[in-house]
Amino acid sequence: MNIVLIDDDQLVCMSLKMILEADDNIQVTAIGHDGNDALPLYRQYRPDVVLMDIRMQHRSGTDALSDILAEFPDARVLFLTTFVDDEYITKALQLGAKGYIVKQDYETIIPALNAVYSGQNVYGSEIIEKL
Amino acid sequence: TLQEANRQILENQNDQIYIATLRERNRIAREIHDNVGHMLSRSILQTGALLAICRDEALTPHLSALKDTLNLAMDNIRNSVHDLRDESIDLKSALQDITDSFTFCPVLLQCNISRHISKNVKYCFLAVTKEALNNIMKHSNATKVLITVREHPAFYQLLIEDNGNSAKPFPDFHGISSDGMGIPNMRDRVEALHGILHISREHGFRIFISIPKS
Amino acid sequence: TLQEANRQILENQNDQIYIATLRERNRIAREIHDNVGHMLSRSILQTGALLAICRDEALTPHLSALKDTLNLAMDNIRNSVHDLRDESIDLKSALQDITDSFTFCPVLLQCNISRHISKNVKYCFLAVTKEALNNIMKHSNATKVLITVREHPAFYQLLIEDNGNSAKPFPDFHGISSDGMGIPNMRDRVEALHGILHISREHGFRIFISIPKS
Ligand SMILES: Nc1ncnc2c1ncn2[C@@H]1O[C@H](COP(=O)(O)OP(=O)(O)OP(=O)(O)O)[C@@H](O)[C@H]1O
Ligand SMILES: Nc1ncnc2c1ncn2[C@@H]1O[C@H](COP(=O)(O)OP(=O)(O)OP(=O)(O)O)[C@@H](O)[C@H]1O
Ligand SMILES: [K+]
Ligand SMILES: [Mg+2]
Ligand SMILES: [Mg+2]
Ligand SMILES: [Mg+2]
Repeated sequence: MNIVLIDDDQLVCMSLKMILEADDNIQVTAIGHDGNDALPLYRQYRPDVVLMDIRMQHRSGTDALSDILAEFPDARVLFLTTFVDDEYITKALQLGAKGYIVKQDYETIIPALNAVYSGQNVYGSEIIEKL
Repeated sequence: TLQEANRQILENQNDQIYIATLRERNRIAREIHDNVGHMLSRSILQTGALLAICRDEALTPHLSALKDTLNLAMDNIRNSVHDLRDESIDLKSALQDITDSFTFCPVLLQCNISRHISKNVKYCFLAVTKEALNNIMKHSNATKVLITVREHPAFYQLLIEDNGNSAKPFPDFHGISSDGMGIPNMRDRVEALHGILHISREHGFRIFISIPKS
Repeated sequence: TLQEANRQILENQNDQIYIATLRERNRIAREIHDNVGHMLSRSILQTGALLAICRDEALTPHLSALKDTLNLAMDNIRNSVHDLRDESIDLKSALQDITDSFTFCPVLLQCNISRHISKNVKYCFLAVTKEALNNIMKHSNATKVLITVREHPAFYQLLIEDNGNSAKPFPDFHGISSDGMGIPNMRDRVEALHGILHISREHGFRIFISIPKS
């Protein structure tokens, strides 16, 4: 599974890459640090899943999601958040994100990526069959 | 009258102190959330990365212990941010506080609403409830009060009814004959939120308010 | 008079909102400091221990990076708690806020006090300064004001002097002839803290207050 990772915190990216690549089936093919990186990286790498932070400096994750979906309506984007009650989560889901993961629960990221890859949605640590 | 205005100011004062407290709470909650929360979640991921690449068996239990500490700190922040948010939006307990301090007669409070009620509706309901209870104390011989807050898909309702049988003449609540400020104020607040207010007096005094969800 | 009382209430209202805000700020500051701060310092120690026993060269830079994050989070908490505390006790900047918004004439503020000044003295000085500036605006033709706050080993002093030359008759500030509430209120506040208030009028209006350190 090819992942594009976008988070404005470099240390978060580095750590996530180490965690994800410990799994034999996952490669992080590109890393971006702002919402503006999302669409160009998507075009270039056509990842299976985009793992993206919601809050970023110049362009937010939710805006970046719209950018991607406008050109690639089938794109699978899974959001990373610091807290569950992040006010942006609702908006992200309305816009067509496949779900979100709380960074603290990084152990659930790999199962979540697998679920999203197979067409399911993920809310926090819950994996939900797509209706 | 001046006396009136004076009393109104004193009542508003409590509201305003409450609002200021909540605003400050929210500001700090956001600050903690953004700064410390971010650092903590980064450090949890860094620990996760270390666990993922660590080949030294002696280190693993220490890394896990560290991870537990960090998760605890994160839960702690999450809870306090959550508590802060809850407190700031918890209409039910704010209403409970008001009714608890009402000693004139028993009040039954029924409040069934989600946490998403807007600040404006909340402050409107609190202000109306306070004035309604003041009025019951001043103008009625009620022996019980029922306060009901309900949420419907498209609106919120507040219903305050007492079992009083006041013999005083029924004023025109559309603002002509009563020189009280209480009910006109209620009406203003409700109308500012595009809601409606009905008052009736069959078996007691009954205030019904409905406010659309925006 | 009622009008008077009304105005007083409105002025107090701002103070009370301010006080409520500060109180809430302090409560949260303490909570963060005690809970999350404790967890963070523990995790910094745990990381230090890991660095000490780690034999795997590949891990060391990651452990250092983790330690840096945790230290950052700790500084962050320390700073925000410190900021919160500072804001809540910073008489000087509260006075600065008041004088900044005074546009009638220039004000020179000199404030030399430690951070340990009690809340009560602080609110007293703030309230007195507000009223004194109101009075200058209302009753004087001053073109400058000097406000001095000093700390002595056993007491705090506040001195507010203007260079006005008002021709109005000098009221008896011991409460007999003036029907104003401003100066009697000042006196009440000061006496409640066992302090003294002197007013004189030589080259301008001059209010001198001294409050013992308890
Ligand atoms: N619970 C009640 N039972 C009986 N009469 C009531 C009740 N609530 C209000 N009223 C009547 O409605 C009138 C208008 O109420 P309103 O709150 O507007 O004015 P007020 O209470 O008389 O004065 P104010 O609220 O300005 O102090 C009251 O004077 C009273 O006659
Ligand atoms: N800076 C000043 N310069 C000249 N006269 C002053 C000054 N401050 C106060 N006074 C005089 O002292 C009197 C009493 O002041 P005080 O603040 O007690 O009452 P007030 O300002 O007249 O009314 P209130 O404060 O209740 O609105 C004033 O009426 C005024 O004559
Ligand atoms: K891999
Ligand atoms: Mg971010
Ligand atoms: Mg009333
Ligand atoms: Mg005055």
